[in-house]
Amino acid sequence: MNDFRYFRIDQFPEFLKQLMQSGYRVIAPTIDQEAIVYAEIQSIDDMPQGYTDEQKPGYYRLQHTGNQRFFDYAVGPHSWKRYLFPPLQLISTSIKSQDGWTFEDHVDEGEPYAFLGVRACELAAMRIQDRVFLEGSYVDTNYQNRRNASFIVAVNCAVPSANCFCTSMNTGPKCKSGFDIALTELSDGFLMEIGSSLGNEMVTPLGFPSATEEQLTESESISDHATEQIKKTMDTTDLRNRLMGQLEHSHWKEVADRCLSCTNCTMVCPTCFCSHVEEVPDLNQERVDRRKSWDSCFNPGFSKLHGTPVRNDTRSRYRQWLTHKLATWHDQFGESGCVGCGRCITWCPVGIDLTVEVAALCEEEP
Amino acid sequence: MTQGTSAPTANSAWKLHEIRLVSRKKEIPIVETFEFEFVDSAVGQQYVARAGQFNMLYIPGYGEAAISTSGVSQNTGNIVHTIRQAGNVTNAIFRLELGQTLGCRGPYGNGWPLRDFEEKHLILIGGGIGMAPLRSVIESLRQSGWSFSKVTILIGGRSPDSLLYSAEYDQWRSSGFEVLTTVDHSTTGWQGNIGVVPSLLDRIELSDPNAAIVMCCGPEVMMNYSALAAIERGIPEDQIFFSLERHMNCAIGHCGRCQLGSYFLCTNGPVFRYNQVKELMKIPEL
Amino acid sequence: MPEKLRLGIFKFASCDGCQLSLLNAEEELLELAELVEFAHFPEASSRIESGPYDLVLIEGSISTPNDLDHIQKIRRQTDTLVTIGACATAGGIQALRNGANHDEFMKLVYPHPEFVQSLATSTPISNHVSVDFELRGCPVDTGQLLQIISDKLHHRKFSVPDHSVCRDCKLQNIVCVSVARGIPCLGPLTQAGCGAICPRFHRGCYGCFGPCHQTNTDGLTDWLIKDGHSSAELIPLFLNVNAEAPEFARTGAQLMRQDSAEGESHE
Amino acid sequence: MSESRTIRVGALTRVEGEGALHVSLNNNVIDRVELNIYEPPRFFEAFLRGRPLEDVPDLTARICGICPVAYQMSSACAIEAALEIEIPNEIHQLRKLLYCGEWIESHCLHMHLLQAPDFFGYSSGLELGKHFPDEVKRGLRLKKIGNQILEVLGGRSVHPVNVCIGGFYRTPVPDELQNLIPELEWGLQAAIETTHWISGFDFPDFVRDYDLISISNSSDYPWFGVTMASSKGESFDVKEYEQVICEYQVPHSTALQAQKIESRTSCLFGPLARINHSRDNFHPNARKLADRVNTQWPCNNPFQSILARGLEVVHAFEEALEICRNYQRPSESRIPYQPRAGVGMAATEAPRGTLFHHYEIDDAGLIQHATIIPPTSQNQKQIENDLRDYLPPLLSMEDDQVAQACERLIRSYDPCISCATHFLKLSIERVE
Ligand SMILES: Cc1cc2nc3c(=O)[nH]c(=O)nc-3n(C[C@H](O)[C@H](O)[C@H](O)COP(=O)(O)OP(=O)(O)OC[C@H]3O[C@@H](n4cnc5c(N)ncnc54)[C@H](O)[C@@H]3O)c2cc1C
Ligand code: SF4
Ligand code: SF4
Ligand code: SF4
Repeated sequence: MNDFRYFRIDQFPEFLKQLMQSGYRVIAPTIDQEAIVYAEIQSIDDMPQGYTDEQKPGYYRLQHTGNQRFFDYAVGPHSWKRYLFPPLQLISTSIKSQDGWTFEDHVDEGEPYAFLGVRACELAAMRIQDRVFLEGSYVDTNYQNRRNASFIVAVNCAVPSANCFCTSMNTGPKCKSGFDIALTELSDGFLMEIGSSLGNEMVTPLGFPSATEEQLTESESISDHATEQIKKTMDTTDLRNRLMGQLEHSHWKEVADRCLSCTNCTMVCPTCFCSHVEEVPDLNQERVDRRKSWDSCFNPGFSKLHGTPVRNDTRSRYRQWLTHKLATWHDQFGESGCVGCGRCITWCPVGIDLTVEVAALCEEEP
Repeated sequence: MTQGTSAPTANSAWKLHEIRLVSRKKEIPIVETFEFEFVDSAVGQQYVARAGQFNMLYIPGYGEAAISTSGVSQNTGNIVHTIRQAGNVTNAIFRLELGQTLGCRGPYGNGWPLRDFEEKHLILIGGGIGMAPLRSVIESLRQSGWSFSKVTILIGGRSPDSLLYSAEYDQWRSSGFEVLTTVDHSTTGWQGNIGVVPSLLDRIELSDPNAAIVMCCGPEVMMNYSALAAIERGIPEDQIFFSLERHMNCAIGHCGRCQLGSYFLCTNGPVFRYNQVKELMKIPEL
Repeated sequence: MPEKLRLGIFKFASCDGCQLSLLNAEEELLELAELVEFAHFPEASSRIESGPYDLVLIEGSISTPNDLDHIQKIRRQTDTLVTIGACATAGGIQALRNGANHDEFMKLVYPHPEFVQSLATSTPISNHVSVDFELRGCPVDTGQLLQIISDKLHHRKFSVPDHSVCRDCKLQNIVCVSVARGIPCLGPLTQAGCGAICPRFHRGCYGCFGPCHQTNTDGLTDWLIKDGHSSAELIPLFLNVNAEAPEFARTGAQLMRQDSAEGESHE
Repeated sequence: MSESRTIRVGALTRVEGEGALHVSLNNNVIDRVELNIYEPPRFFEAFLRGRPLEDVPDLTARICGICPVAYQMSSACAIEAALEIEIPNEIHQLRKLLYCGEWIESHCLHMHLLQAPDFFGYSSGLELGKHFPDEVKRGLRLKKIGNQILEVLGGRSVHPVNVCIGGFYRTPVPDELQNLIPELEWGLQAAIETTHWISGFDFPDFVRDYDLISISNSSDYPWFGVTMASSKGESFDVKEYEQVICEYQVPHSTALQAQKIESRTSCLFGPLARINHSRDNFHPNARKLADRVNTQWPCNNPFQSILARGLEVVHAFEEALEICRNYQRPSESRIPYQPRAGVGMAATEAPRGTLFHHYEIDDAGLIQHATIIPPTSQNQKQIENDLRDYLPPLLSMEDDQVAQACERLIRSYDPCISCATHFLKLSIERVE
């Protein structure tokens, strides 16, 4: 049984200071560009207080609640993969000399980041990307360094959005593992669950008292309440086989008429990992960087073979995305690639909702 | 299917080694066989590739291309590749002069599970540049002490002058291998078969289909028809092997590019049993 | 030392911005001059050499009777011809005349239209001669322009990313202006290359790199109209600097038909 | 009987856009001097009709890739005048900063790559760079700083995307401007050195009696303003622009020319006009430098407009520094407005001179009428007149030398025929 502590809201800065003094750069929710996004903060004043978000398919609006609460919103457009699997990474540099080429691998030691405000679905997403980059045949050591350097402060969701369906994917809303510390925002302070020895080392000097039974109960009821509020569902029973049995369903075409193949869903998805390496040469081609960046199965060029894409229309690309995420991911990594965070639904510029599409695809053709 | 066994070492994912072009030989139009040595000979000594595996060859400024090993190089530690000029990287390789260097990482992929095939009748079917990974099989067979009941090599090309490795057929035959060729279009002087490669399957002697192994590499249509022809002759589906191609960017299962259904071609393949992929290959644009 | 690449730059109806994008490569310019010979670049050099040219960059659209002849002459002297910018690749902003009454336009601008030589349409270079590669943008991106020259220098096939602006948006932490603010944005339909600068400045993309590969314009307009935007509001989005790019032209015309139908039904 | 002879010389180069010069001589007496601008008409004023007013800054920017900001500024100001929007000072300062970027970029391009080679007999700035590497590299870096300002404020230097009716789509965060300061400080010193360098050039002795016209303000060097000053007459309000200056068409050019309505005389716009009217409003460094450079004030030698550009660059750096140092992010990036019917006019100072816009808007916010008078067409008649007087002493020279001399003079005005020009050839026709 994990250790539970409590601190008052006015002690929040102390906690933050402790993180910073331990050498971490704290990345937390902030408000920018009319949304809640993750960015480095210097104090709790940089965090949104008294805000919530309204989310619908293809729709996101920030709303001021006027209360003093810090975490009354769901996940926004950013995910932590931006820090662990950055959108643009230098891989290596080649330098030409008289004798030939020197290849220098770029080593990323990993910034000591403390991620503050990681939600349950996001913990699940991190675990999924670990499988991809750390547990396959090859290890991405730069990812490993970044992962090892990070400290995770999770937060249990109190106010899910209309696009959340973590309950269907069995990933939330309550954080179960994968964190150093998990917070629950109570009416007057925070319940703090210690999830690792690193977490324990961090909070011990603060001397926060153990949580009371009442505080634990309040925390439980917050999570229960959040669970009840989640209305969106996806039927995952035997979903892998149900989807793989529908590869020629006419509904793929129906989605393709709406889908813009614009890549937004894959970019915002916290588990999508496809990438692309490009050459960045100088004019003389004597110094050449190789740069890896996020790519997407929605880009026609992604599947180019002998000049033409293997998946040469939106129908096949949407099918690749959805079946990979929800079906073949199981074969490759032993679980679903979807954590139910709802980002792809919110940030699709034409509001395509995968839970709705899955339901339609699993209907037998008339 | 066996997983790629080349031990993943820390930091190895993108680690490039410098290799030097030591010789090149023209095979057929726009295809040449290149031999490279490792600039750091210690790396070369440790380098072991099995038939059917591939390397990522890298020319800075142009990028990388997946290229199968087309020969076995145990004596010199050199690597041998037969390359068809297709685009930026392969064109740049063709512009290399002897002594110039480039980057290489690998070997990647699973390769043909040759050890499982001992005492079997091996039927190798290659079309076009698809003969490259089969040539490394032939070389292994000729050099290894393994015993096989019979080896049959079926080769197809567009025309007689596009039959890859034709100068070596006599050597192969002298090793006891049966070699049959066919072309889509004949030219004057051609005495051999005309038609598609799968049709050659009908002509070979097959004492026990259950002891036959088909190894196939070439255009997807050609492989599919070869499989059907083999099944027709009673060869079980799980004894037919394909080497598949998709564009590869990382070769280590991280970039997502070479997926086919549940498989990453780079780490789960490129060699697959026919029954693993046949349903997937039926679905267009999967 | 191999012979320098002979580069020619020619201009038709345009604003000069794409040529300027080359001069905006301040850091590389002198180095570039070592690698290529500016054989025809009147904007930057008084030394004009006659053809043949290894690489010609064409800015501007075909819009006068003279142009028709001139572009043929250039093509004959050119090994590799690359068109640069929305004018050269899609007729440019001046193609907004194409649907209109040309005589009326002439009269609006010129007191003596008879002095002026002009075609009724502004068309891309590829309508008139074969083009080896089209570099999009209004203006083109300096980095892409240098890359094209470098590709030719180093024997690479020309290619630039053909995905949508959205990916570049996301790579840069830009929050979607369409989802978070309800601003109609052409980014999902528009080819990347600009660096997603409009969303970066909190406005919707107006499509200056033209439609991206396999773009689904109807998908976006259907959604926007369902979301309460009128056809009239969306027309200028498509009929802009890339008005003659086929997908945008088709969608613009379709919206115009819808708009007049809506107008009638209100009467 | 007189004999006719036509001599064709190479294209006029190192100007933005392409045009032709036609000189006809009758027994060595100049008959006609025609600056032919075969500008393919691009019909901006026509297709602007019916467009929503928000589109106008982006559309008119496409008239010229060298000075898009000028088009954005004049159009925004004119439409704001029609809508009676007051732009608060903090946003106005940012617009000025944007304009500084364009002046620095455009002037440095012209000074180093277009005009300076003439003083040394080189064919291009790149060639000049082989002989004066430090000066040209310095010039390119100065130009780059201009572009950096444009990128920070507008996303890119050609057709920046941030200007809108009422202000900006997004104002920069203070750090973005702070980060520019070190380069701007370097640029100020470098621009002073560049101006000293230029001041030492050997200028042809060709002094004119110009009617110089520019915006003029009581204390501010003109980018924006509502009062036009003329060195040959009364000042007038920008609303009366079209009563004072009119455009007319000549058969040999597709760019409309302009002249003063009453006197039917030509006038000169641009750096010389501004500097002669307003150098007292320069920032201290530019002011001091103006007194020290090698010219007489007022300066009426068109070749010395390169010097005026150098001084304006110095001033623009000082202005930019002041704006960046004092910057605080405005609470609102733009003033909200409701579209309504109205008429608005505005002029701003493009690098090459006054750019006047006039719009009529209907109550749905659609453009009903647009008139745009760019600086180059206003200078065109003056250029022809100058050539006419410049030519006679040169006529004893070979044709190609005459041609080169004409080109040099034309270049000194930095004509921006790039409002799309087709082809420029210089021909001299001699009838003897
Ligand atoms: C496991 C595996 C093993 C392989 N083994 C070999 C081998 O042994 N020998 C061999 O020769 N090849 C082999 N290949 C194939 C080789 O990897 C590809 O041909 C590779 O793409 C070549 O790279 P490239 O850069 O030269 O060509 P690319 O630039 O990738 O071009 C490949 C094709 O795309 C077309 N193309 C490229 N760019 C464009 C564009 N912008 N627009 C339109 N079309 C374009 C080209 O014309 C060409 O047809 C193998 C592939 C795999 C997956
Ligand atoms: S598929 Fe959609 S809901 Fe699932 S994890 Fe990705 S973004 Fe979230
Ligand atoms: S702002 Fe526009 S370009 Fe960016 S993600 Fe949204 S729709 Fe795409
Ligand atoms: S309009 Fe679109 S393509 Fe053009 S600059 Fe803006 S975001 Fe880029």
